Amino acid sequence: MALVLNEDQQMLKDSAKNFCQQSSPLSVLRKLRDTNDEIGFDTQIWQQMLSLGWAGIAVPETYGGFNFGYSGLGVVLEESGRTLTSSPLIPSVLIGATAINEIGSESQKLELLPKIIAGELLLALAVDEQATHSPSNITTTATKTDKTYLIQGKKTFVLDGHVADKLIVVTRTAGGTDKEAGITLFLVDSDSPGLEIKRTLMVDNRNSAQVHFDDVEVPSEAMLGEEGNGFIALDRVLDIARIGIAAEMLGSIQELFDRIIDYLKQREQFGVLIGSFQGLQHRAATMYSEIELCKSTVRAALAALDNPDLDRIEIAELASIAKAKLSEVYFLVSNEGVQMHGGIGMTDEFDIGFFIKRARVAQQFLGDATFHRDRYATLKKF
Amino acid sequence: MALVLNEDQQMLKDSAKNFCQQSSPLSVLRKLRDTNDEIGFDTQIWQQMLSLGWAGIAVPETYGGFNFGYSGLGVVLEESGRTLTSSPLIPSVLIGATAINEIGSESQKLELLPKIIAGELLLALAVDEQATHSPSNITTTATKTDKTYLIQGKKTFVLDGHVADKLIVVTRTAGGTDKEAGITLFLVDSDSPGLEIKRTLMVDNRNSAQVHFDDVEVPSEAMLGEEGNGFIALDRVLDIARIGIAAEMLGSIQELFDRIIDYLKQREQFGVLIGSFQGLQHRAATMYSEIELCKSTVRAALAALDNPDLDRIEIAELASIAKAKLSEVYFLVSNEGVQMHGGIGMTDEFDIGFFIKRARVAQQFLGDATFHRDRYATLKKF
Amino acid sequence: MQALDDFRSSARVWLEENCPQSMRTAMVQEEIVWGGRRPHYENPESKVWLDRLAEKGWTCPTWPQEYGGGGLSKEQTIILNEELRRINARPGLTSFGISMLGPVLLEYGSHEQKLEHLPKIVRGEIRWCQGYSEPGSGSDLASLKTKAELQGDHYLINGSKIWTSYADKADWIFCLVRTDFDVPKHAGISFILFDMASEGITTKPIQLISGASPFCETFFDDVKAPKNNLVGRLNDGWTIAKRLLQHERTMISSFGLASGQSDRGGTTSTVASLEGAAMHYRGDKGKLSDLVLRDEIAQFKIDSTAFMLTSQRSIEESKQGQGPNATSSMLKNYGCELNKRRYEILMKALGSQSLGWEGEGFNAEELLVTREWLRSKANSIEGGTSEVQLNVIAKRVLGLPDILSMSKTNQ
Amino acid sequence: MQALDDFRSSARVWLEENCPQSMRTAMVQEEIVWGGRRPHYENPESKVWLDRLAEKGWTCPTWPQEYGGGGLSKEQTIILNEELRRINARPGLTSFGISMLGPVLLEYGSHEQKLEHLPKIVRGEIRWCQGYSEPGSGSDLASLKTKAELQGDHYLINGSKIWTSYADKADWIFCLVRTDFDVPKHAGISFILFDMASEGITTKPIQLISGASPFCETFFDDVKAPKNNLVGRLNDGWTIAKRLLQHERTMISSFGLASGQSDRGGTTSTVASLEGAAMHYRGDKGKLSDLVLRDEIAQFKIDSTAFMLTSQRSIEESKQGQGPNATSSMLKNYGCELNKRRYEILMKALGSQSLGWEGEGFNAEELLVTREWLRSKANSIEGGTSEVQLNVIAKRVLGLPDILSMSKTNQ
Repeated sequence: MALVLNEDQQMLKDSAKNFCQQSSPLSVLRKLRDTNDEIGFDTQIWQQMLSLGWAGIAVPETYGGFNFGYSGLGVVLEESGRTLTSSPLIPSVLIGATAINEIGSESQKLELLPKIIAGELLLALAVDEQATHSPSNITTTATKTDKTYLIQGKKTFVLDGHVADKLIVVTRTAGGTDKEAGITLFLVDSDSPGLEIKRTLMVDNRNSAQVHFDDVEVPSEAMLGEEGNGFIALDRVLDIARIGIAAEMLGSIQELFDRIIDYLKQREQFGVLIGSFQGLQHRAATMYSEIELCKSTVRAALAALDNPDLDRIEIAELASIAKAKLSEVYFLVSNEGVQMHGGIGMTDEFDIGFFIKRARVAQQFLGDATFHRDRYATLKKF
Repeated sequence: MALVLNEDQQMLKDSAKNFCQQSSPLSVLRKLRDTNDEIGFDTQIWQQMLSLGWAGIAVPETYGGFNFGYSGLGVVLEESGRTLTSSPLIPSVLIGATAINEIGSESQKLELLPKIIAGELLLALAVDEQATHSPSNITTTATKTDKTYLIQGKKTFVLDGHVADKLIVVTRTAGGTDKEAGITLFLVDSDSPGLEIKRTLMVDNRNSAQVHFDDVEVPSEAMLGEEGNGFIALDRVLDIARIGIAAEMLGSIQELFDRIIDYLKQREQFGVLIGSFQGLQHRAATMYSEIELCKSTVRAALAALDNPDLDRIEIAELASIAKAKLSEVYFLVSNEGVQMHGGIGMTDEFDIGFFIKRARVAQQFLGDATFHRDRYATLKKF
Repeated sequence: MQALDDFRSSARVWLEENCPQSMRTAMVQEEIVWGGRRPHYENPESKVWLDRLAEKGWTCPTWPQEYGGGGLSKEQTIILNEELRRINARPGLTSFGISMLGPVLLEYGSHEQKLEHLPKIVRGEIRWCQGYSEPGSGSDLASLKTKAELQGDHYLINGSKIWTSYADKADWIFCLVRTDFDVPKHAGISFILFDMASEGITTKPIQLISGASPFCETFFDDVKAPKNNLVGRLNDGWTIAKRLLQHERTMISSFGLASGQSDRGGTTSTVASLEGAAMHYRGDKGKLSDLVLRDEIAQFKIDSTAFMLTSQRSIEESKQGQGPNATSSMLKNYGCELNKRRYEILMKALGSQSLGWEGEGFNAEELLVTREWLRSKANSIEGGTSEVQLNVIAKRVLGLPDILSMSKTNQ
Repeated sequence: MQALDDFRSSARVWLEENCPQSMRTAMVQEEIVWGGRRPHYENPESKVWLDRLAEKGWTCPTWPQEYGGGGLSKEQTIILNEELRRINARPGLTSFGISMLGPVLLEYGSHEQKLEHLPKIVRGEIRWCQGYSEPGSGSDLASLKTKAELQGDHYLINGSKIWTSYADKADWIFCLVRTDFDVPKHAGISFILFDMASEGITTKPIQLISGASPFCETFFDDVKAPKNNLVGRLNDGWTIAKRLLQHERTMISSFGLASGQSDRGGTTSTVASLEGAAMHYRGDKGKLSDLVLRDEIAQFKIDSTAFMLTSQRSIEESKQGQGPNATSSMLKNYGCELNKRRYEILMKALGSQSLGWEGEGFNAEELLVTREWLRSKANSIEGGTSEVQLNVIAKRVLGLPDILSMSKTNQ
């Protein structure tokens, strides 16, 4: 397994780092917050990302992409995580384009992927219905009429749902609650009659939406994948998304850790640098070790996505390992980040607070550590 | 609630400390082990304990005891825990005498309690059937014949079963497995035909027995408490035993911690005392805090046993709190004990190993931390 | 014993007659009474209650009557508190004067100082703030640089303080100042009181990650404080400072104590208890359906009960002996860690409903959880960081050696 | 690439023809081959397998052929290992000579020393032990006091060592000795080899808490070691010692690596995997019935998989660069902690069946769990304690300052 980046991947990573540090530093997020920006990301920066081709990194060339694999997208997400950059990269590219590419029909791919890559179409995934992630636990129904389906129900935690042009909606067309069979995906225009999208502002300054469907009518062609068989395909898309989120978390964790170590090396107390206190040293060394493990799991999971020899279950295991591990370590490092910075870490003026806020959202998004440990155990049949 | 010892209790504690340190130091346990002692405790020391009246501390005066309460028995157990003293105090006094006193008929009390106090009768409790404690999960059956019951089944982890004169046996006379209804207790002579008691040597150098009942016949008068209604009474006896064990564990933990602190103050490395390293200091301070919590829970639970105002559920909560907390902290401190002593802590010549071995047995006996957290949550109705 | 029983009866009667009905309900944040020159009473009955309590000195029941206190014995105070709890009475007054300054004035202040300040604290007429930390001083409090120079009958004070709670709302400040720069840092500090309305004082609120601004930066530019406002001896302020920190720790550890109760700050709500919140948000089939979370909550509740018992034991032990002692570090630290744990578990229980910041999609209670979770992170920083508390335990309680002094003697 | 494919084919053919059938099964403790002057072969085919491997130099495939090694490139070695794994081949020889002494002799030894010692290591003719720790030295290895004085053509060695693994069974020792007492402690140490059959050596096994005695105390009383047995330069032994410790850490961290696998030391048994053991002892209704334990096992397996991936990444990275580096401390520490955790979980899963010591009532596997659990406690002590590894990470990897040197410059 390729656990070290190859030269091309390293080059992409370096260039992404350069872009994020120069053009999209953390101060951008602060400004979006302070100005109560309604979109929630900087559209100019997004245009620059588009011109760098980031929306097409993992998309095959046939559909206008660069076929550079998920490892490529992963290093970009990692670097954007370092600066806590908010952009459609997660909802529209990592999740949206992946869903189309993985599940869509040939005509859907030909129509939609080029638009996503060009930035003409923003997508958002509407899967969760409760306060915890549980993707087979779907009560939103899609009822077949003559030539259309009527969607009824509600969704929550729909990242960037308020600016999406289309929603990918996970519905139930058959079967009881919490069954994998009977799940069907639809692409729904966000201006459809009966659809209400309510923006909610999250603690990490990103935007999620709560979405209500009141007999929203969608044509049969809007179906993504097969009727009633949507779960397995969805789960693979979610796994790719989980791995991508883990890559973004990895970037944030590393940035946070770098800031902690810098602080330990410059802050004096009682006449010595606080980094010389063994109590803090051992905690720093423990974080370092955990972060090394994080790097390996993210690299391995991304590499696995680009390896056609691996099956669905192997990918699923690595996705759950990565999301569980990164969630746990982000929790640790974000708490230590505040604690080790002391009073200044508690002030809004200082940047550390942005990381702990982002940490809890990222931890929960698409399943927290407990969810993924349970899933891993199930995959491992124990 | 009396969380501080009164003067009489403190005097008893001081005298118990004195006796254990002088007459029953840890070297006694080592000698019992090295000589492969078949009894598993020092009979001379036990005779001295009897003459000090320890077997009757918590027994009412009517039955020859001193009516000094469980707080009194608790401080004695705590001091015997400091020296890891192995004696019938746990199986025969804390558990056996308590069971008779709590559940027995007037005639059983009048007959048996004076004998226990005089050291003429040793008891052992046979409750567990599986590798984990689960006192309502009873498959050993007692079937009523004309005037007797026939017991069939097997028991494990019967502390000091190999030297007991009588076993208190938890059987099922009705109901399905893992039901509280239908449980009945019997007093069974250890020389009964069909009874096979196999001594097993534990890692802490104590002795447990595995016991097989092959149609062991017992008279109706051997029943302890009511037929089919044994569980609630048993559970109270178990709670008293759990609190007593927690008191013993408290003594061991404090002794272990004292030894750790002494070592940190005398061991030099790199030209300084290792106790000056902040990494170790913070771990020591954390242990100290946890041990303070242990003291309070044990004191509160013992005081509760002597307080007639508290009901069964309140006692049960405190018992589970004490056993869960002490198990967790004994785990922590015993591991730190080995680690902080380094290589010498790994040698048999040094005493630290005796504590970690005893720790794991005490942790599991009558329910480990997970068992008691589950039980506590159930008691708290969540 | 008869006397105590009598006291209980009369206290009960008095409370029955004097405690307004709305003061017998759980406290809500907005109705906390801080007193001061510009007092605010969201609920008018709060003022009635405060005035009646103050008249008997029962806002500070143990303080001498001479200084406006209740003059009660320890035993009487316990009974009074039991009776107050019995009717679920709210505290009449919340004040740093009561919890922090008062006890040290009683111990170190002159008779005149006590006469001047204590009665006003009892009646809630003056709101106090604490001038301890300075920008950059952090845990190394004694490195403070704010200077007080004696000029005739007053001290001239220059410098700045940080983390002064509600300095923008306070009337007076108790403040640590440096009065000698030529001696080891602990030996040149004095403890002084002055009016926040004095000329030369400016305050600037600090916005925290939770969005709230309970603290200020406070700047002193040639501020004059009368000479006899010095408490204790000149350059002996560190002794008083340490004593006051113990009182502060005792106060802060009570946060953790409260977190052990099902009852969160007296409010009744979905999130009042962890298990209630978890069952509400995670489902409940006779028992909490997420068994891993259930185990975590049980562990938390066991720890917080054990902690509460330990706080009680500490009170019982101190009755037999001295005031707040070194175990206050342990209680402060453990209580704060418990409170932080509590909020992390609550976040987990609420799932994505704990992740809101403002606006639609989250109810008020959920939004409060988010903010309080962020607020809780300061628990292990303010009033001495966890690291400092662990150091204190290691050195003062366990007697472990200090590495810096070891290396000095050894090398 | 063609050359590598050819190598793979020929290796595969050779293994097919030369690896005895019983050597293609999981290793059992009793059949591990340590070699030496008094070798023990519980299974006669072990000797056949060792001899055949040694003849090709494949017990030490990367060592130069000149010294008896296989002379293989890194790429060839990877292929060889893949082929060995493919047929589940046992290691032919387990030896501190291979894992510890050999690599440093190759780096620091003279040509004559290599010629003398390496071929015997390859063939398993000499069993080595390590003379590093001394009574009382603990983590402060460089404080060693065993003295070597040059007397004509030999050194006269006096002192004692502790924790010498299998010293009572070893033929030769690689030993740290003090050759200069008048310089800072690291600057007066030398690295020397000598025969354990020399006059004046006594060994005394140390009984551990697990009941086993893998270590000895070793005493040197006027032991003579030829002058040219010194490796590297006089008083430069600390450089070699540190290098060797890195190799040791790499070896020890592989314990943790193994613990990540379902397969415990290659045995197939009820307790081979944690989840298997838990389901056997705790019940299994489609999934492990104790959901809290299940969560703990899942967390362990996730961590151990992440650790295994990190070890692999470290190997991939070192292929692009240097040999064992500072991350060896991280891997050593994490691997050891994992192994300790593994045994604690296993104890929990087995319940009271994990608490036996000997005799009736427990099967052999259960009794082994008890002993191995106790043994595992040494993982974070031997080869440098956890504390030392964390210090190394903090200082060498993260570049955090040392408090003792800070306080020296500051005060």
